[in-house]
Amino acid sequence: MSDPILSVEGLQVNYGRVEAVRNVSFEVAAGSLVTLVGANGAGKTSVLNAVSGLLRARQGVIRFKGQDITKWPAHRLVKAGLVQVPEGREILGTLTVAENLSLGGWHRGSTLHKNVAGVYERFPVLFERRKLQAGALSGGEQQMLSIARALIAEPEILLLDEPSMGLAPLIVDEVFAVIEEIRLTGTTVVLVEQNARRALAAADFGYVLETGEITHSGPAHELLADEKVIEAYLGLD
Amino acid sequence: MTRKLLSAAVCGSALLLAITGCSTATSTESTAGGGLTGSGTGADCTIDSPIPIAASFSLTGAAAQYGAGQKNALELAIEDLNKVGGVTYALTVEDDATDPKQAIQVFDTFIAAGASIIIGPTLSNTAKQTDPIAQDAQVPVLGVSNTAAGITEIGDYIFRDSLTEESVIPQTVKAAVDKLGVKKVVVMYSNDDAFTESGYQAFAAALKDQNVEVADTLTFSKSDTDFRALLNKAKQSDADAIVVSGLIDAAVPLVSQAREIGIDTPIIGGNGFNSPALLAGAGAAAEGVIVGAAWNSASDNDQNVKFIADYTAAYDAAPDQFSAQAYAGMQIIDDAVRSECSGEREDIKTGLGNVKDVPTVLGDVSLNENRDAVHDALVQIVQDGQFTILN
Amino acid sequence: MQLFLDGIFLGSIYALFAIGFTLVFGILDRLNLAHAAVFTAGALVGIEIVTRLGVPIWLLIPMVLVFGAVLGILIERIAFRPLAGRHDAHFAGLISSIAFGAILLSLLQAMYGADTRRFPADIFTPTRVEILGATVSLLQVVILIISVSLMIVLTWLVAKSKLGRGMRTIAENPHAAAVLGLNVGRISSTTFALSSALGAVAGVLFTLNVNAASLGIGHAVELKALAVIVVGGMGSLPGALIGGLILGVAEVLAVNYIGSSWRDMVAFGLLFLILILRPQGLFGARKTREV
Amino acid sequence: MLVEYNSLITLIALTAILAFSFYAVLIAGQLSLAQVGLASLAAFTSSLVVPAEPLFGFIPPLAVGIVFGMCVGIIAAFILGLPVIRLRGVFLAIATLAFGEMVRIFLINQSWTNGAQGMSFPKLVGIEIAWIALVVVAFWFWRLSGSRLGRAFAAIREDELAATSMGIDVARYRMASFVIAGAVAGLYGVLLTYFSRFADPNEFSFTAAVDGLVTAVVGGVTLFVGPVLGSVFLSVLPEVQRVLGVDAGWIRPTVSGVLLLVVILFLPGGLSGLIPRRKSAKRLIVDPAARPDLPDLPAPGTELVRLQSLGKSYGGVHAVRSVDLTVAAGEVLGLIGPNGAGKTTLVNMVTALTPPSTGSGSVLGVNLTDSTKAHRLAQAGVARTFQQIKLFNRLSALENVLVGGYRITHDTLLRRLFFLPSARRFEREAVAMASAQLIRVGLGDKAANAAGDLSYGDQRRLEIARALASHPSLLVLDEPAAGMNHVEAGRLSELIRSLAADGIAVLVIEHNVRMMLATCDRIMVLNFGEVIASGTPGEIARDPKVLEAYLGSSGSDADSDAAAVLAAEDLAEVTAESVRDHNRGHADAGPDGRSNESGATDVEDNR
Repeated sequence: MSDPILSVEGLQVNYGRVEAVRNVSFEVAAGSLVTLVGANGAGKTSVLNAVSGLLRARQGVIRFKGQDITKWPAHRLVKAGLVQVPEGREILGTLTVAENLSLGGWHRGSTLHKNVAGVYERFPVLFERRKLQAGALSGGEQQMLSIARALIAEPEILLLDEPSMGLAPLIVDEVFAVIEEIRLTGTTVVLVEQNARRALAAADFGYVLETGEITHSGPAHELLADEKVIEAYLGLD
Repeated sequence: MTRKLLSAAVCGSALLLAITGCSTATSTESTAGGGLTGSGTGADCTIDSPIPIAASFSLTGAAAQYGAGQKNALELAIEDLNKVGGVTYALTVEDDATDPKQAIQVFDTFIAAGASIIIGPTLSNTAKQTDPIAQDAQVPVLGVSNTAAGITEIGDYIFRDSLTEESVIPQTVKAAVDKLGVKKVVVMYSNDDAFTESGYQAFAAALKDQNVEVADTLTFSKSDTDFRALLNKAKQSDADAIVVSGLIDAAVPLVSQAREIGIDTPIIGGNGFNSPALLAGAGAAAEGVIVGAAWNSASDNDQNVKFIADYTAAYDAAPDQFSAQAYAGMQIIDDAVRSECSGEREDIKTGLGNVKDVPTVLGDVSLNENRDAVHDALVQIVQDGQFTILN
Repeated sequence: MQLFLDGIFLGSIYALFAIGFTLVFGILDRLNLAHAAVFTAGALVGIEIVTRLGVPIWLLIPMVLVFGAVLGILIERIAFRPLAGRHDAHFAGLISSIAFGAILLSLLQAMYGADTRRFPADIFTPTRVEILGATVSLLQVVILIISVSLMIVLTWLVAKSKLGRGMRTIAENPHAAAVLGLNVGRISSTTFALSSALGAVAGVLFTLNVNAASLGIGHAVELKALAVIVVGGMGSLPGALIGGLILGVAEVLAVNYIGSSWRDMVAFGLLFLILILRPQGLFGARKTREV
Repeated sequence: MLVEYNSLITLIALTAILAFSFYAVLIAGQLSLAQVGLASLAAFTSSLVVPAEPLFGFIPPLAVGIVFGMCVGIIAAFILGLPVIRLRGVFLAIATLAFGEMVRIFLINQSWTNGAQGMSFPKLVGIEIAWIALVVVAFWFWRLSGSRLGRAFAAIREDELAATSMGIDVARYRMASFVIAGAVAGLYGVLLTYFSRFADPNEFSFTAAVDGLVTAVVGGVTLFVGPVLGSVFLSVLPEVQRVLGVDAGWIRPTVSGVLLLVVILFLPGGLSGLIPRRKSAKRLIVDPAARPDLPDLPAPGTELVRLQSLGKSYGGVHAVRSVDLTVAAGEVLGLIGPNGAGKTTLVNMVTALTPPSTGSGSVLGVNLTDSTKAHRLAQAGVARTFQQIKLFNRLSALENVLVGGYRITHDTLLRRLFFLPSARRFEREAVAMASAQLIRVGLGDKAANAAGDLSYGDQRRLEIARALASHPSLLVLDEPAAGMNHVEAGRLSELIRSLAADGIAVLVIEHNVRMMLATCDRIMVLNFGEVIASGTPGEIARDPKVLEAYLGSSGSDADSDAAAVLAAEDLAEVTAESVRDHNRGHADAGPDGRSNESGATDVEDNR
C-alpha cells in the first residue's frame, strides 16, 4: 500500500466510563474506498467521529496526509479537506436547500459558487428544490443533500456515516451509485455501514468492528466471501 | 451509608446545640479585662487600653455607596481623636454586605469580641434586626444613619446621632411655605425603601400641618432612574412645588429630568438630597432645589470646615451627610467616654445618655431622653451651584 | 401623545438591553445573567474613558463596543464554554454567569468605588425638541433611533450574513455545525461578544439618558428585560424591540391610570400572563430544555 | 466560645431550609424562583394570626405560626402551580420569578405590612428551634429519597415521557413537588422572621431567591444533605474570610464569586458530589418468597386491545390511516414495515402518548380519546419500551426497574417516615420484584451500574425489565432488538415467547424480520400508514405486497407465483440487511444521548 492518506493507530474512545472503542488501528490509501462494518453499537460512528474531530480520542494517533491531526478540532479538519457526512444526515431543516449547501462551503468562499453549480448539475433534484426548506425533502433527497453539502467543502477524503440508513432499497441503490461516482473523481472515501454486504461490495478494503474492536480486516471481496465473518460478526446470513 | 450520615449529622447538631447552649450562660458579660476605666474626666481623662470601637457598615451591595463614606469618615475621626491624647480608640469596621443576615453575624462577632460600642449599621431596616441583639447583650449602639421611626425604641442601649425625618422635614416644609408661598404640591417618593417612605410620612404630616394642598402622590422604586413619565404626570397638576422623598440615586436624575421636561418649580427634598453629588450631578438643574438637612456642607462651623478639608484631602472626594454624621458619631462617643472616663459598655451607655451640646461637625448635638439626636436642622436652597441656607 | 412618547422612550431603553440579552438567549439558548453586570461595566468604564481621556461621545461608543466585546468573550470562555457537553449546561450556565456577574461587579467596585458616577455635564448637551405637541429630549430620540437601527442591523446580520447563518446553524444543530466545519467555539464567542458589546453600549446610553450610573443599574433593568424578551418572543430581535416598547407604554399608562405604586406589577403581571396564556411553543420551535 | 457564632449557626439552618425548598422542586426537575415570594407571604400573613400568648394555654405561638405559614405556603404554591405547572425549564423559572416580584410589590403596597418600613416580630426562634426544624426537614427528604414518591420525582426529572408510560401522573407529581416546596418555603419564612424579629418585603427579593437557588445548587441535588452542605459553605464563607483577615469590601464578594464559579464548573454534582456515592443502596433480592402477591393476568385469549379504523394525521399528512387491530392475552403480535410506515405512531396511540385523529379504540377497557392520559393506561396494565431508549440515565439499573414497579408497589413515604416494619416489607417486595425482572433479562450482575453507563444492548434489555416490573397485561416493544447481535436477538426472542407463555400480550415493532418470523404469532405489515398485509409469519413471508413495500419495485412483475416465491425467499435476507439500517446506532452516537438531539424520535415529533 502506498503512503496512506489517513492512518489511525491504537485509537481509544470513551464515553464517561464506558469504552466505546478500544485499540483500533487502520489505514486508508489515497483514492481508495475503505469501509468499516459492524452491528449497531459496535463503535463505528465513534471511530469516525474521533477521526473527524467531533470526539476526543482518549488514546492513539490519527494522521492525515502525514500530519498528526489527533487533537485538531473539526472545523480545522474540514478546512484541510477531511469532511464527514454525518449519521442521520443532520441537514438543517429550517434552512433552505441552497442555504444548507452554502454552509457546506463555509471555508470555501472563493469557489463556493462554482462548487454549488457543480453539485446542482450532479443532483438536479436539489436545484429544483433549492428554495425549499430542507426539512420538506424526502429521506433520499435529504441524504443526497447531506452528501452534496459535503462535496461543496472540496473533500480530499470523505467520511460517510451510514448513508443508507432509513432509506428504501431503491434509494439505497442511488446512494451507492453516487458514492461510486465520488470515488471515481479521485476522492478517498471511508464508508461506515451496517449494511455490510452492500458496503463490502462497493469497497476496496474492509474492517469489521465488534464491540469497539477490529476483529477482521482484509480486501473487501475476501471479507464478503468469508461467510464465517459475515455470520459470526454481522448477524447476517 | 445514608443512615450513618444522618446519624452523624444529628449527633453533630446535638453536640453543637449543647455547646452553644452552655456557652450562652457564660457569655457576653464584659469587655476585655478591666483596663477600660481610667482616671480623670473630660479632657483630662486617661485610659490605658485602647477602647475597642466596632462599626458595621454596608461596604458592598446595594447600600455600598453610603457605607464607604461612613467608613472613611469614621477612620478619619478615630485618627483625629487618637491624636488628642489620653484616650485611644481601636476601630474595627466590618461589612454587612447590605444583607441583614450578614449584619446579624457581624453584630454577634462584635459583641463576642468585646466591642465597647457598635456604630451602625448603615440601613434602618438592618438596624431593626441587629440592634435587638446588642440590646439583649447590653452593648450600646450608636446609629449614625438610621432615620426611620422606631430605632431607638428598641431599647435603652440604642442611640443615634442622625436626625429623624420627622425632626427635619417640618422645618423644611415650613420654610418653603413661608419663603416661597407654596400652596399646592405634588409628592413623589420611593415606596420600597424604609428611609424614603418614612420621609414621605413626615412630609405628608408636615404638609397637612401647613395646610398645603397635595395635588397628587406618586411613587417610584428606589432603583428607578427614569422619572420622565412620573414627572410629566406631576407637571399636569400645575403645582407650586414638587416634594420628593428619595435617595440621592434618585435625586440627581429626577431633578435633571424635571428641568429637562420643563418643570421650573422648586423641588423640595428630604435628607436624601443632601449630598454634594446633587450639585455635581445635576449641575444647573439643581438650582432652586430645597433640602432640609441635618448637615450643611457650607456651614462655617470650624470643625466642619476642617472636616471637609481633611476628608477631601484624604479620600479625594467631598464628604456627604452620611460621612458627616459618622464623623460626628465618633465625636459624640468620645464625649461620652471622657465624661465617664471609661470605655466600659455600661459607662459609655451612661455617658451617651448625658450627651449635651457637644460640638461636632453637625453643630452642637445633644441626645434626648429618647436617645435621639437633637440639633439644629437646616433648610438649604441651591443657588449659584451652592447650598445656601434658606431659613 | 406625551404619554405615548414617554412610554416609547422608556421602552427603547428596555429594548436596548433586551436585544443583547436575547441574542445569546435566542441563538445560543443560554441565559446569560452576567449581562446586567456588563451593562453596568459599560456605563462605568464609559464614564472613566470620558473623564480620563476626554473623548467625544461618537468616539466613546466604538470604544465601549470593543470593551463590551472583550467582556463577552471572557464570559463565554470562563462561564459557559467549560460547561459544554454537560447535561445540565443550561442550568449550570445560569449559576456560573451569576457568579461571573458578581465578580465583575465587585471588581468594578474595587476600581471605581460604590458611588454613583456620571458623565461630565458637557458631554451631551440636552436639547429639547417638540414633536407632535410633546416635549422630548434629543438624546431620547437618539436612543430610540439607535435601538431601532441596532435591531434592524442585527436582524439583517442574523438573517443574511455568513456569521448569522453560522449562528442559526449552531442554534438549530450544533453537531451539524461542527460537522460542516463551522468553528462552533468561535461563533459562540462572537455571539457573546456582540451581545455584550450591545449590553455595554446600552449601559452608556442608559447612563447618558438618566444621568446616573451606580453598581445596581444593570440589576434594575435586568428583570424588566427578561419580561421584555418573553413578551416580545424568545430569541426574536424585533420581538425584543416591540416587547420593550409595549412594556414601556404599559408602564407609563399604569402610572397614569392605575397608580404609580403598582407600576412594576404591570411588567411582571404582563410577563406572567403572557407565559400562562400562550403555550410556550408559540415563542419558537424550541423544545423544552432540561434544567 | 461558640456564642459569637450563635446567629451564624442558626442562619445556616434557616438558609438550609430555604435551600431545601428549592431542592424539593429541583429533584423533580423543575426550576422555580417563587420560593422567597411564598416565604414572605407566609411570614407576613402569619403575623396576623400568631397570638401573643399560647393558644388555649398550651399551643405555643410559634407552632401556630409554623402551621399557618406552611399552610399559606402550600395554598399559595398550589394556586400558583395551577397555571404555571405546565411550563418547563427557563419558562417556569421566569414565570415563578415574576410571581415572586408580584408578591413583593403587593406586600410593599399593603398598609398592614407597613410597606417598605417593615414589621417587627417577636423573637420566638433560636438556634435550637432552627436546627430541630432543619433536622425534621432533612429527615423528611431523606425518607422521601428512597420512597416510591421519591423515585417518581427522580423519574420525572430524568425523563417525563418514560415516567408517564410507567403510570406516573407527571402533572400531579410536579404539582406535589411544587406544594412540598411551598410548605418548606412557608416554614422558612416564618422561622426567619421570628428569628430576626423584623422583616420588610424587600428582603424577599429576586436576589434572595437567587441566593437560595445558588445554595441548593452548590450543595447539589443528588443527595438530601446537599442543601445543608450548600448552606454551610455559603454562610461560613464570609465568616472564614473575616477570620482570615480578608479586608472588608470588594475582595470578599470577589473571592466568593470565584469560589462559586469553581464549584459550578468543576463539581457537576455540587458539594454533595464529593460524598462518595452510595453503591446503589439496595442489593438484589433473589428470594422468590419475598415477591409480592400479584393479581392474575387476564386469561389467555382474552381480547385486550381492539382498534377500529384508528387513524392519525398531522396537518393533512396521514401517518396512520384506518387501522383495525386486536391483540389477545398470551399472543405476540408483530408490526413490521419500512421506516416511516407509521408503526411508532400506531403504538403511540395504543399507549395513549398520541391521541388518535379518527376511529376508536379500547385498550384494557380504557377508551382511546383525546383526553386519555398515558399514565392512566399504564396503570391499567400497559407497559412499553421506546425506539429511542428512554432510561433514567443517572439512576442505577435496579433503581430504573424499581420505578418501573410504580404501578404495583405501595406508597411507602409515610411508613418510611415512621420506620414502620411494613415499609421494609414493601420495599423488600419491590426490590424482589425488580430483581426478578433484572435477572430475567440477564442484567442481574449490573444492578448497581448507572443506566447511562450500560452498553446499548444492555440498555435495551434494561428497558424491557423496567417495563416488566409493572406486571403488565400488555407489553409494547418498539424495536427491542436494535443494536443486538443475532445471538442476543435470539435470546430476546425466547424471552418474548416466554412472556407470552406467561399470559402477557406482546405488541412488538422490529426490523429484524427473521426474528419476527420466528417470534410472532401474527404479523401486520404497515406501509404509508396502511395495513398492507396481516397474517401468520408464513403467510406474510409469501405476500407479494410485502415484497413490494420492502423492495420498492413495481408489483406487476411479481404477480406470478414463481416470482413471489423466489422473492419471498430473498425477503428475509434483504430486509434483514436493508431495513435494520435505520436503527439509529444509539451506542455509536454515544450513551450520553447525543442522538436525542440529532434524530428526534417519532414520539417526540408527534408531540
